[in-house]
Amino acid sequence: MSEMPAGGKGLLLHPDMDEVRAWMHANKSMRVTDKVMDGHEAVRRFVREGDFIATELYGSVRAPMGICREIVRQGYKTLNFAGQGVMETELLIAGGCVKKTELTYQGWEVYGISNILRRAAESGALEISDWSNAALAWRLKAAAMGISFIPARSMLGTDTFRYSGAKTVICPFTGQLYTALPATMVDVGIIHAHRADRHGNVQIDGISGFAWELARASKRLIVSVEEIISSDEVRKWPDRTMIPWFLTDAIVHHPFGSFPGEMCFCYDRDQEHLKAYIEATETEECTQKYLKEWAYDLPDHQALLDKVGADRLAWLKSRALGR
Amino acid sequence: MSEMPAGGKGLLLHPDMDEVRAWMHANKSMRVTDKVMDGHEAVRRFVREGDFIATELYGSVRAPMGICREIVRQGYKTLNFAGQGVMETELLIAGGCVKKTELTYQGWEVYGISNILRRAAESGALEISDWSNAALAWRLKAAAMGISFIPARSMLGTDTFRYSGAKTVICPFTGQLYTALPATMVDVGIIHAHRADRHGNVQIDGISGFAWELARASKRLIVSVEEIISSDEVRKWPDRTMIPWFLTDAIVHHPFGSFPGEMCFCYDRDQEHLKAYIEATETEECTQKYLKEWAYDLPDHQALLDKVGADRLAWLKSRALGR
Amino acid sequence: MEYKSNELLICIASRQMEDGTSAFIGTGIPMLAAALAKRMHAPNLVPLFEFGGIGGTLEHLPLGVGDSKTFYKAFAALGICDLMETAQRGMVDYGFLGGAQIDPYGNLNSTCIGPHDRPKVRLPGSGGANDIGSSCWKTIAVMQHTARRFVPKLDFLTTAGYLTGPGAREAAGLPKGTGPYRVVSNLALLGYDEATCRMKLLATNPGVTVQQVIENTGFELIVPDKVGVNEPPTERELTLLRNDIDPTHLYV
Amino acid sequence: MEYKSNELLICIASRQMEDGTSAFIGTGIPMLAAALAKRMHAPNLVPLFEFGGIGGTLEHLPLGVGDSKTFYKAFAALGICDLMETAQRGMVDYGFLGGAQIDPYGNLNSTCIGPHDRPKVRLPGSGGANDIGSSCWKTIAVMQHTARRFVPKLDFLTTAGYLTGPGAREAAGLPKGTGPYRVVSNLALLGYDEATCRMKLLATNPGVTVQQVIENTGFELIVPDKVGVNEPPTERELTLLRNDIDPTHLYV
Repeated sequence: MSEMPAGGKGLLLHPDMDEVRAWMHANKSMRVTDKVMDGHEAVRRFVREGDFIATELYGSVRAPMGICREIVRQGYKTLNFAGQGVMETELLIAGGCVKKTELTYQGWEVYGISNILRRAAESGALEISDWSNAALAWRLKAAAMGISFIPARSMLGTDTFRYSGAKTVICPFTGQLYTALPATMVDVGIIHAHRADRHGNVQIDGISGFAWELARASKRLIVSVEEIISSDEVRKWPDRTMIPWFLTDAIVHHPFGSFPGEMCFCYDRDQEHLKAYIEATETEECTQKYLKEWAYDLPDHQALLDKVGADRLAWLKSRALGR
Repeated sequence: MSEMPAGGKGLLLHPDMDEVRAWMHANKSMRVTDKVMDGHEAVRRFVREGDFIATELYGSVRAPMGICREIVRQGYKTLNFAGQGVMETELLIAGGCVKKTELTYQGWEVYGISNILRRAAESGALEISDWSNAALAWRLKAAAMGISFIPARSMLGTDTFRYSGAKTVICPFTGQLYTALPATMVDVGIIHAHRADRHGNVQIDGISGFAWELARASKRLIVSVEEIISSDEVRKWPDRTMIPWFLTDAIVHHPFGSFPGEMCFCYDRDQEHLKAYIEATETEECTQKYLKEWAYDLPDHQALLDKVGADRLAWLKSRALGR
Repeated sequence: MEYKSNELLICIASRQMEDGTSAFIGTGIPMLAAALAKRMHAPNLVPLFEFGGIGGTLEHLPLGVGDSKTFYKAFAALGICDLMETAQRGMVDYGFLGGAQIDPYGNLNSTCIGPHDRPKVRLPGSGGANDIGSSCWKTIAVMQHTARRFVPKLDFLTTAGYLTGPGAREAAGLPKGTGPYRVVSNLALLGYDEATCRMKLLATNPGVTVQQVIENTGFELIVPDKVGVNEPPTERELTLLRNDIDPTHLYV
Repeated sequence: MEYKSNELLICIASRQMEDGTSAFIGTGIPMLAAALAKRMHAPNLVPLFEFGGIGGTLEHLPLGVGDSKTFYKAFAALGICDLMETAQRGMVDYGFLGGAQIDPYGNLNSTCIGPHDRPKVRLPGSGGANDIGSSCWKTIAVMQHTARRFVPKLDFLTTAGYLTGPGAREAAGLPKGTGPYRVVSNLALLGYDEATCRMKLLATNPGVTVQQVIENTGFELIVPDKVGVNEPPTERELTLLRNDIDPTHLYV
């Protein structure tokens, strides 16, 4: 297969599924325990320097902002991350937490390109391999399925392929050439969800993004939630559990955990805060000032909520669209 | 790749995804239309002789019995089917509707092996290639994903592999040997669900079996439902739509559509009917008598419900477990 | 207390289930065994049912692996792919399997007796057995013990045990470190020899001699110097089984 | 009626959307164009948003492809894999794309200007663009028309157009019969020549000359004998856009 096209970039993780299986067997258990802890403890216990992490969802929508601010606060220096993301991964880059990334998109859609990504990439401080959104989602899906690669029709023929770590594979039935996407079983997955019980059975409303895939493609999984519900309630609606307890390592109670982003059916994004933030990112100095004010100087998520203020939060809540 | 292990059986369908794509483009549309019709029309319009069909779920649980009785009634002779299934596929075999099958399981679990499968297989009347349950589900998943094969760790080293149409593939990243499962895009998928709107947006309660996969791996899709709901209700809970409208070709209103099987949260199985049926299958003659009484001689699903009787149906309803 | 052969099988299968582990449960004896284990020594056993039920209470005995009782008050009701993939990524400890034939390497046949294309007896087929036998860490077979079922060579190898012996599973591509662990039969409890991967007698059932086990096994069985004896069902086990788990006597 | 350049782009993009078809909608101009098309000539247009929103009403203008307005009163709220796989199996008609650079074969760059490892300008990256450009039947690019953006060779080929010309997509493994269809720019509407797969002028925007289009294109453009002229935005289009679709003037 040596003449088959292959991307020139290495992979941050080798997709060895027997290694993943052995790790799961040794470290994960289906035992039902209480997994509720605060954000500080969840990050301290489950995120190690050098880890490959991934966040869900995207933009300023159901993003695990509370947990990411906690990572920034704890001063990590050598994380790697996979993915699309906007504000939560920008904070990690701006906070100096990230060395390398397997990136699909980092930008502000209607508000333009990411100043933080530009500075990090153009200075050479951040090492980037490029992938597409579906490629990343399918790489997580492959890991979730317990297979080391999955065929796809994306990326073929492009520099996105050449600057990724993808290879190609031929279908043994049809002879069709496919991109072979390597599985991504990240060290830590971080998801913000609507609710969970104390054991880690998680429900998400609205679009599921890639929460299903990431939850199953994470060795360790931190889920922050708007609300903690009883296990009786979970057992009443087992068909609404998207992430069963044994995938989850930590449940963190973070109401408004996506702030300044939105949470469908719960609260709208804080448009003014976002605009001020994006303005701040125009210079490194202002970015650091923002980080100081909104991450370093706050002891925890509650302090953030206090700083935003109950009135503002209530107003954001009132602006959410209903069902 | 000629020395790579490969199963000796051919495939009922060649997994050419470019052909599937062209078919979808020419025949399926996202236009929102009214798809409600009776079982007779749904079968007549969407099932053609020679078609490769698949049913969901399994055993006597949420199985599309009403639609399968309709197929038997319309006297098809040359269908092929994929899958596990019990009573619904037994009826198709007993009714002489089936030529070939890619089988994973056909038996009665606690009630033992299938007399109907035995007679069909041992006489040589039914051509069988063997697969595993996960293999079938993943084959449907591959088709749903639009890829012609998917790697898996099942079936390796066994006669199940050798008597299937599977091949093998090597991971270009790890060198790991995998079973290569060919995608199965069936001609007609048949699913029984809890509810749908008239456009074909379908909701299912409880376990999802392989409904997600089959709905997306069907060129034509017939869904029978316990209840038809308004589109306003669907739009209120878009996160509960498992099968979006454009996958669905026919919505058939079949209350107690899984009878004599069960439907979770709705009604229990009719244990006496099932026992009598299984007894009947002991001889070909009694099987045909059963088919005459419960399929050929009934004009439609309503006639079946009338024959069972409102009291019995109410009793089955009363025996369903709640949430 | 008097007990039936089935009840003994259930009790011994049940005792193989460890607390805090996860196990794929098939219809019949494994379901009863799991329900019993949860009420006896393994309240934290997690029963998985291949069509999507996970973490249910087993308060009501299911009649099939997809039935509503498999996810009654469960933590999650998912789909077959999700469950099988959980096993494929190495998160399921045990799988319980049955079959018409088993060979010295723990390979199982549940497909056919006689040639595949024109079988003498057509059996149900793999179902989830092949997948469970491929991906779970340890599999436990529950079998009737006769020389016609414990055979030197299967008519059809439905589900991989150790295939042809040491290293054969890995060579075939199956996940490292997996394979058959126990056989629970109406005569004995059996395991596998580490060096040869061949079946080995561990303990006889009450009233059964080693000689009887050997006679009812169609291949050469490894019989160590020390063979244990299984405890008969206790009163508590039988009472739970008959009154609580299967009160309408579907199985017992 | 007076109109802004953005408004013209939105109206012309909107007119490319056929009733009863499905289209992947990105943030910005395509969202406004889709909302406008649904209110004008294409009430049965189905907007798809890559993170899961499908069949929404677009009553409220989304600010991002994952935001709650993408699935407000939608028929289904699914996930990114489901949506991308729907396209991969050939069920999505159109994809709308943007980029910093486009070449004569409709290939797009949204990754970087300058070398990848040390870019002069790092752009956001592919996002879903590469996937949409690979799997949808027809893609429509929405671009600002300057010679620095319409270039003979991209700095980075993020998303496949016709690659190097006829047959190149299929040779690379991309699905048969797919590829770029239109470019909507602030100066013109462009298509592709069937024989060569190179970009071709179809119609100029109101007040724009063919010569202006040629001057602002950094490669040789195919200019047929007959070039049409696009209609300016109608009063109804502008009123809908300003008062109904984007009343808080986020975009217009």
